[in-house]
Amino acid sequence: MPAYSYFPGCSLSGTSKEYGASTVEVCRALGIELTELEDWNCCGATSGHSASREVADALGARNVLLATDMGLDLVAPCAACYNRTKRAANVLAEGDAARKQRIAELLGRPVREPVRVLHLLEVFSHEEVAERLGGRAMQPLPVSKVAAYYGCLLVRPPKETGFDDPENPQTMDRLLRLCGLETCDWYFKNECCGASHSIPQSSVVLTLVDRIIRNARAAGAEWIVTACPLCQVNLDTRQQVALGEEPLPVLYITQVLGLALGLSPKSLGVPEQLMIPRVPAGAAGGGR
Amino acid sequence: MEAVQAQHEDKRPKIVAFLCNWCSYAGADLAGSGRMDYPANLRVIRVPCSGRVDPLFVLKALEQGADAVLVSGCHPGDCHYAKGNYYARRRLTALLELLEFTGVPPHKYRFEWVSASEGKEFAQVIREMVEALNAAEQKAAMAHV
Amino acid sequence: MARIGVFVCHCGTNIAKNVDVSRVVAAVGRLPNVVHATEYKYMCSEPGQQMIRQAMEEHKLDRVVVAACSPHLHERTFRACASQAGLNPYLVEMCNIREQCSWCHKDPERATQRAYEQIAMTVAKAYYDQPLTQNRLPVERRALVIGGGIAGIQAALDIADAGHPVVLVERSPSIGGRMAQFDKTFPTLDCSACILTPKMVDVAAHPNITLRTYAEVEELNGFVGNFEAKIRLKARSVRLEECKGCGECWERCPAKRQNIPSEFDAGLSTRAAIYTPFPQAVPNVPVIDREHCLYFQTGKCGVCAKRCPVGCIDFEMQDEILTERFGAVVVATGFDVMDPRVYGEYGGGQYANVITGLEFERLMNASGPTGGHLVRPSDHKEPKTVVFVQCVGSRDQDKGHEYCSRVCCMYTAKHATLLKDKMPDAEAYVFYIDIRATGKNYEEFILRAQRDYGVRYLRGRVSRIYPEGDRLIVRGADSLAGEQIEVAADLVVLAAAAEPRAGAREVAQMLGIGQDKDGFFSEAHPKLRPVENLTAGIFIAGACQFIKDIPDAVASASAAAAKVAGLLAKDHLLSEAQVASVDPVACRGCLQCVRICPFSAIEETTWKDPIERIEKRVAQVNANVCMGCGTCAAACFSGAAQLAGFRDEQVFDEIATAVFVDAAAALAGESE
Amino acid sequence: MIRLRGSSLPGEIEALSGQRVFDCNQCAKCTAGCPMSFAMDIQPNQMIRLVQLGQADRLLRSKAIWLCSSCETCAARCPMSVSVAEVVDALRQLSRERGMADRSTGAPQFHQAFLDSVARHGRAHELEAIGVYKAKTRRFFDDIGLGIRMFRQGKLSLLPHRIQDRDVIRRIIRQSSGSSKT
Ligand SMILES: Cc1cc2nc3c(=O)[nH]c(=O)nc-3n(C[C@H](O)[C@H](O)[C@H](O)COP(=O)(O)OP(=O)(O)OC[C@H]3O[C@@H](n4cnc5c(N)ncnc54)[C@H](O)[C@@H]3O)c2cc1C
Ligand SMILES: Cc1cc2nc3c(=O)[nH]c(=O)nc-3n(C[C@H](O)[C@H](O)[C@H](O)COP(=O)(O)OP(=O)(O)OC[C@H]3O[C@@H](n4cnc5c(N)ncnc54)[C@H](O)[C@@H]3O)c2cc1C
Ligand code: SF4
Ligand code: SF4
Ligand code: SF4
Ligand code: SF4
Ligand code: SF4
Ligand code: SF4
Ligand code: SF4
Ligand code: SF4
Repeated sequence: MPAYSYFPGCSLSGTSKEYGASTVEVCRALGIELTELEDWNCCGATSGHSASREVADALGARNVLLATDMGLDLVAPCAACYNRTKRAANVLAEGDAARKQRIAELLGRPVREPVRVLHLLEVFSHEEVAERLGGRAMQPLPVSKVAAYYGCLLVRPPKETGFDDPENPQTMDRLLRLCGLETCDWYFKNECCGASHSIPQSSVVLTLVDRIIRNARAAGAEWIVTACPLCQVNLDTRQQVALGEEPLPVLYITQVLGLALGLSPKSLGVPEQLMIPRVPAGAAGGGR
Repeated sequence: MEAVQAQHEDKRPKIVAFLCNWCSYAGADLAGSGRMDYPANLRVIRVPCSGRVDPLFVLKALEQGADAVLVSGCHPGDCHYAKGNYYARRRLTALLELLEFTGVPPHKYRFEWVSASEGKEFAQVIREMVEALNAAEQKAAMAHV
Repeated sequence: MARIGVFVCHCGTNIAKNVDVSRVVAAVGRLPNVVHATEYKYMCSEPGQQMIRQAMEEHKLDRVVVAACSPHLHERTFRACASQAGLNPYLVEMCNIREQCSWCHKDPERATQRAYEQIAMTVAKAYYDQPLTQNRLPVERRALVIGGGIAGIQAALDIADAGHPVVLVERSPSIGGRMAQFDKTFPTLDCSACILTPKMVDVAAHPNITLRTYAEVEELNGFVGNFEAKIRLKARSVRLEECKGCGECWERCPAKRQNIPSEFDAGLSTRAAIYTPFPQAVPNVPVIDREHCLYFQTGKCGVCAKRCPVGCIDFEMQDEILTERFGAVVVATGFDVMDPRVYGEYGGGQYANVITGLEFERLMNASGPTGGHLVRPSDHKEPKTVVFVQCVGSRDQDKGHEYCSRVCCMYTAKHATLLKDKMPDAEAYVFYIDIRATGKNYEEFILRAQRDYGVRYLRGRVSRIYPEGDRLIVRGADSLAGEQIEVAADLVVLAAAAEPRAGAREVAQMLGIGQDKDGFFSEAHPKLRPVENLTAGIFIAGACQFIKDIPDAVASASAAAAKVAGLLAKDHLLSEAQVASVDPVACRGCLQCVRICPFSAIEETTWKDPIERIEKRVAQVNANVCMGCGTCAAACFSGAAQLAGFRDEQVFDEIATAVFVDAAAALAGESE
Repeated sequence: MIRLRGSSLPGEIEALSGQRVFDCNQCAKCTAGCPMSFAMDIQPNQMIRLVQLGQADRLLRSKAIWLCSSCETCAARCPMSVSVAEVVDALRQLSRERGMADRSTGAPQFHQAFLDSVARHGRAHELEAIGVYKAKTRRFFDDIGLGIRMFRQGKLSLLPHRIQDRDVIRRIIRQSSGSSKT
């Protein structure tokens, strides 16, 4: 089974603990070996590249080089970490000499041809893993239709991340279908939710979140599923709910996979109330 | 000092120039029609295309004692023969590297694209080459004084 | 020993003012091989030329050097002059002592010295000159036109009218090209069929035109005046001469049920396996598409053959190859429309109601799939709001083409105008970056669309299209207002870029013509030879050279036809005389020259050494194709490839003379 | 009115961002797809235009450069392969270096607080970053309910995670972002 070096990133040990926990649980269940990078640092996120390209390059490159020293391809579950880290790896792989030189200076170490940087979703799509997933008997889930939300940083800019079709990605949809779920055809799966502004510009963000939630609802989604802690927190906490309306739950792909694999909701950090089967009005046999 | 000047007068530098028929030769004609004055150190050899210029021509001229060699053709993309100057460029770039490598000083050769409308530019190229040659010669002469 | 005569001109005072001609003549007279040197006031004048001819006779000259103005001015004059006196014109050389001497050097002494040296160089060169002849090439006085769009049609008609036989080869079952697909044409909005169909009929009826549809040129050999083409006539399965075009066959063809998409209707309708692309097809004779025909696939059917009143259906028909000779070729293979599916942000082909301009043409066409009734493909409802998006795939170096497609601003305005004309209540919005309307009455046409028809123009691109309910949300921007714009549309029309025909590369290779960076066929010169190709005898017309609208396509076709008619009017052609040749003895067969000749004039061949009796690989120049650039000669390490008039020894002697001759001494009377 | 004179801005931005700003033909597709366009005082296509015109002051003092969410929609769809997002990053850098950053958006302070926290610990300590940010902007009571909820869920940890190699991280952030004035 494949082995990777693992870069959890800051969110997974803080605001998105449950993503971290469920990632570890699911990978264990699927026999994916993750070795956490020793002494990894923050990728800098938006603040890093807003400061300068050098800061973004160097912060990202340090983690890539740690992984390279280990000789293991690097996997990041956070879309933002993935984006920044992959771009730093791209610079190490094919950037111009001056830029690489500057990284070496700032890090105080020589740079080298990097290992590959992958997002967790790409690991799950790995042939062996997908096979194993496909071969497992899946537990029924309390909902039948979900919306896969990819957000920005997995798919953009396509020339840097090279992740799936940037305008209509399917990687997560395929995984969800393996879990016996129907996925919606919807058109906001790659629209920005404004997560990087969640704190300073919360009012602006509300508008963006609102549009995404409404579109998912209109497409018949019972859950939104994401693979990014920034998206999850943002969509979850900035969701405005009309009187008498249930909020649309926003789960991590690892939580859904974990539930389908029969792992305990608790170990995946899934709130209890989500597991109570609900029968959609007027539909027979909706809750399985 | 005067002696140096006089000596220099007599041994004027000679520049052998290969001009392609369609662009650079016509550019040189235009410099004349426009009555632009430039030093008479030039000896022009007309070739159909800069693609005709064998690197051996350049080497031979330098070896036999030409003070400098100019090769001039149509601008890239303007070649009368479609791609001749493109081959010339490839070939002459290699030659340039060779000359540089063998230590031939850079004022002794020049490759320039001159179009049929660039009479002024043509005259300027010749002026610059002669100036560079004179400067080099003067420097050498001073070193001997 | 050569007997060279040198004639130095004063050009009034133009030369004589700065060059001391008499001293030069005296010094030149002492040069080896010079048996006569003289001067005259105006060498190009009749008495001047007379003087040269006389001297040639008197001194038995076998080389003539005229030191005067630029050869660009009078080389022809003096060659003709010598030729009249019986000397081969290529034994005449000019030395430029005006433009490149007396006019550009103020110092008379220096100018005089330079004049002397340049003449000495020319004398050295002339020594090696050899008599050259131009080959007289016969001309096959027939033309081949490839592609039967409006450009090919026009070219064929013009050449045929000039009296030359023409073979028009069209790949599809009918001529007509793109124009046949249109409803109306900008800027006049006249009916496309009304102006095209008569021309198509003329082609069929013209006594000088042989029409070959459902055919392709497979091979072209030879050179200007003498091409040989292999034309494949694809098996039509219907005997062309007998068919009445009655349509009994396709009415009953059961393969219709397979929903074969009609190419002509851009996939918006279906056709039978036996079909003509459109009702006005020329020739109006169907073909059987064997891939879909039940008879060919399963061996069972033959309904068409049973229905055909004249019994002209022939399932046994085979492809046929014709080999024919031509003097000139016109290529008019047209263009394709880009597949906009690369634009995921516009749905990537997922939304039925996002269509291309070409599809819109069919939907508006009275003989189109909807009989000219504009409806949305998804539900056949009339659209109330239509959004047009310009520059899709054009001006886009990321996913499309860097160039502007030239016709889409205009056809979008046409589409919007026609829409408003048909359905005044519908709303039409056009997203554009700039409007490029540079033809006659074009800007007026755009203005009319906005002012008289109420089409709303929004300056910006669209970033996203997505469905909401049964409508499409189009999110764009208006950069003039500095804001985003959202429109809920029923139908979106993408002005998809025009691009080179699929297969243009193979056509280019087959014909030996060049393609530009975008894949269109290259012209010989972008301004001065726009319909010629660098390969002599091949001409390009219409949108295969670059995207053209109909007026431009027709203009270029007529221009190409004029060139062809001019060429075919001659009873022979003269080849270039100063061409390359390869000495087979010296040639090492490295084929470097073959690879670099810009005109593919050199071929590999085997040669038997008559003395050593061995066979070896050598290069051989086709003197009729060579243009005389000399690139091969410069590349040949063995000195085997040489260019007449610019042979290695000539250039080497010019160099040596330039370096070693001491003008000051020579002019002072010291002999070399 | 814009008075044109030679400006070093286009060159500076091209060097910092690696983008060819003169490739932009002002098609405004970036603006068309920008999620933050509605809140911006200068639209994305106008930002590129103003860079072309060398209007440093207007750009560096704008709110728009701090409102961009770095979603890269513009970059992904630009027909001329220009990334407004990267140009915005370069503008932010200049804006902070020159002390011109618009603080009313809160973004400069937020980024600073975040990076300070990373510089200190090697990783982001969210509670600290948010706390410092709130102190700087005096927006103590925005989102207070949310904060309490997250804290209760154990999602905001009190103590930072520190890494061994903090010096390198500090050096990267301090040295290459220059002396920041926010
Ligand atoms: C949507 C749209 C609307 C337009 N509207 C207008 C308008 O209103 N007014 C206007 O002036 N212009 C208009 N144009 C432009 C117009 O289409 C062109 O000017 C015109 O079609 C060019 O003619 P052509 O003969 O060069 O090429 P085509 O029309 O493309 O004809 C080429 C022909 O060559 C044939 N062919 C291709 N390859 C081979 C081969 N290897 N061997 C044999 N045959 C071959 C093809 O089958 C075809 O019949 C429009 C274009 C588009 C896309
Ligand atoms: C400022 C400018 C810049 C341009 N730059 C470019 C460029 O870079 N590239 C490009 O492709 N195009 C360029 N053009 C366009 C170009 O000038 C035209 O395409 C071209 O000159 C048209 O040639 P013509 O022979 O049709 O007309 P003209 O050049 O106008 O020639 C007409 C000739 O007819 C003569 N004449 C007029 N009336 C009579 C009469 N009754 N009897 C006898 N003789 C007469 C005139 O004296 C004149 O010599 C430019 C145009 C302008 C104004
Ligand atoms: S030959 Fe040339 S140089 Fe002599 S008179 Fe004629 S134009 Fe003048
Ligand atoms: S039925 Fe026969 S004659 Fe009539 S169109 Fe068909 S093939 Fe031609
Ligand atoms: S034989 Fe083929 S073409 Fe003829 S009717 Fe049957 S399916 Fe159609
Ligand atoms: S013609 Fe108009 S629509 Fe077409 S590419 Fe050019 S500018 Fe765009
Ligand atoms: S380059 Fe010279 S030696 Fe080589 S094949 Fe051509 S002619 Fe012969
Ligand atoms: S002279 Fe030029 S065109 Fe002629 S054979 Fe040589 S390379 Fe080809
Ligand atoms: S999308 Fe690109 S080309 Fe268009 S305005 Fe924006 S930056 Fe410029
Ligand atoms: S990266 Fe910034 S400018 Fe670009 S689309 Fe996103 S928010 Fe707008």
